[in-house]
Amino acid sequence: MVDCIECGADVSLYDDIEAGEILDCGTCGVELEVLNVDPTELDTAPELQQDWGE
Amino acid sequence: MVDCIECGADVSLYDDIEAGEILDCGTCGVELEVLNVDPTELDTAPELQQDWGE
Amino acid sequence: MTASTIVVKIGGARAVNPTEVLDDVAELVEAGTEVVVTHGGSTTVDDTLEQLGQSPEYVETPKGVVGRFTDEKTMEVFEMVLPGLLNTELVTDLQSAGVDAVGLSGVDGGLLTGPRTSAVRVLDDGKKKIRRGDHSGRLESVDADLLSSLLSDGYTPVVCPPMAGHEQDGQITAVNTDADGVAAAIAGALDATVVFLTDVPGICTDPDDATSVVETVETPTDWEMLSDAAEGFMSRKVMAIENALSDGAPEAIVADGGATKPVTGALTGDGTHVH
Amino acid sequence: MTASTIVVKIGGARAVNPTEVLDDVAELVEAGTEVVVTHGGSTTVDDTLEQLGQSPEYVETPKGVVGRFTDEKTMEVFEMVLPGLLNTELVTDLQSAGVDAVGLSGVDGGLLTGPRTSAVRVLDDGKKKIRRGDHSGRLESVDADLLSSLLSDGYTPVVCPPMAGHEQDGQITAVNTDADGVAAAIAGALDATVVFLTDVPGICTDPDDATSVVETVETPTDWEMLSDAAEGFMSRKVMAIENALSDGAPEAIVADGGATKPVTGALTGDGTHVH
Ligand SMILES: [Zn+2]
Ligand SMILES: [Zn+2]
Repeated sequence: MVDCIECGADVSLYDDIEAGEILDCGTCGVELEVLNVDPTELDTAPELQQDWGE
Repeated sequence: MVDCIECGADVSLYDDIEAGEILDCGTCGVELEVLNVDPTELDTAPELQQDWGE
Repeated sequence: MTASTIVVKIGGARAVNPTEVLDDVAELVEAGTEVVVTHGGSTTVDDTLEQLGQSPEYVETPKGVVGRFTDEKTMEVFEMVLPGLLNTELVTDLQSAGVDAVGLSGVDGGLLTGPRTSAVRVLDDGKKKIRRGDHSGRLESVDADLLSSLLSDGYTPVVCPPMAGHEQDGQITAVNTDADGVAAAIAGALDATVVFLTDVPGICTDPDDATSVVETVETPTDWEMLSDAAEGFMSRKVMAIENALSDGAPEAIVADGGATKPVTGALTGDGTHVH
Repeated sequence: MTASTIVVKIGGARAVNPTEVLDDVAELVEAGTEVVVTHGGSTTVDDTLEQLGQSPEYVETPKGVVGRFTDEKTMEVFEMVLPGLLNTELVTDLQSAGVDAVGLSGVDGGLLTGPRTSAVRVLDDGKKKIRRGDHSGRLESVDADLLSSLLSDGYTPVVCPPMAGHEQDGQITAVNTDADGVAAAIAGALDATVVFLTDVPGICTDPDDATSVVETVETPTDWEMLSDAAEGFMSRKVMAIENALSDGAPEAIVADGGATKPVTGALTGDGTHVH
């Protein structure tokens, strides 16, 4: 378990959580990006515009 | 053995002669290119200017 | 044949008959039409990656759209294949056909620029993730000066991705961008008609029925039909067409690259014409 | 710093410090000097051939000179590496340094042309043979118009082999040609000073003694010393220098590409200066 950086509510983690994964806070609905694991570090997940190449 | 196309003299062939090889006629000194083997076909070997790349 | 400047997008190796297309381009250039040729080459990138013992990586967005993830090594192979092998061969073949072709990637002279986008949202095994290190970019600007100067000197530019991707620190990185988008952006910048040569006779209402080609798209109702008809890879082509037209291209045509004189045919009525 | 147009030949990947060279080029361009950058890339071609599971082939002439035999597959890899990977990266790095670089191979716009030479005489296991299928050419003509036009528009051309090889049937084939020869021919065509950046401080009378650099070559006696001093790969460079000077280049310089500001240093006295 880890605290949502927006609302402070508990957010549950998978066992095999990886850096880069996006979690949804069930309480406030914000998207959280896992920056690091062990210890878990979160930030608000960036909105990204998709630009495909060839 | 094969006839020199310039002077008609006998030119000896290796057993394992290959297309592309250049033979020297011992009699007239001309350079002969082996165009084909079995049967052997000869032509005068072209003078070539060497142009190297990278 | 009224267009004075046209952009011809040549599809993948299997999509067009190169000799037929290039001879057709040569006749148009000879007759005074200014032509910019553009091309991609994704299939050859994949083949070359495999020959080098690597696998092309495709990722899926949370919305289910699939696209290439271009890591650093893939970008190197991309540079080898597009501005290297394919562009050089196309330029050489055009020269043989009597066209004074000049090959350019979007990096040359800052021809095609925009921000690099290195992070993408992907859906991996059901999980949403952010992947960083993608070498892609958002094509925002075409420097038409270089193209106009070459065209007025009698050259025929042959343009391909990559584009010049601006990093946040001001550095430039060569990044991947969609070849249909390149053709569209250049047509928009030059106010030129763009002809997309593909392996289908045009945009079809029934993809399995070659006789269902939409001939003209002009009214909002036509556009609605077009969007419905455009499936799979065609949806990105329709997006490119919208961009070309809104940027100033008078017309976009999707036509069969395998036809006889495919470019002339498209300019005189074959394929789907979008206004 | 008097030269208004210079040609800078960048050596192999291991021969020069790219950042130092490119920043130096950027300062020269900024100060109003017209610069044409040229490069080869033989080592990377060999590395890429190996990665593709193939071996580079070198053949020996009856006179004992060794050179690359460029078969069709090797030519493809050559196009991938030189106008593809290396040229694109050099253009991108120059753009990052603020230089509006445009990459060109000798095929573009018919920049570098001459007859293709597909047959070579080789010595194979002691036997003289003729090998056909070589993709090489004799560089006979430089079209300076494209370069002059780009330079006067403020662009910095970055030029590499291949060249446009004319076949006997009139077709054009991309063929291999020596990168030192490319730099020399362009310098001759533009009446420009040519700077060859290498991994040595200049042409040395004793290759093992870096202090034995020949500083100036002007008199016939100097030239004799130069020919004696030039060993191995330097003998082809000396041949390129002779061609550059006889074509109209005022000066050819061989200098250390690993030095600080190596181009400016060469123009102000470092290295071997040949007149
Ligand atoms: Zn929350
Ligand atoms: Zn004889």
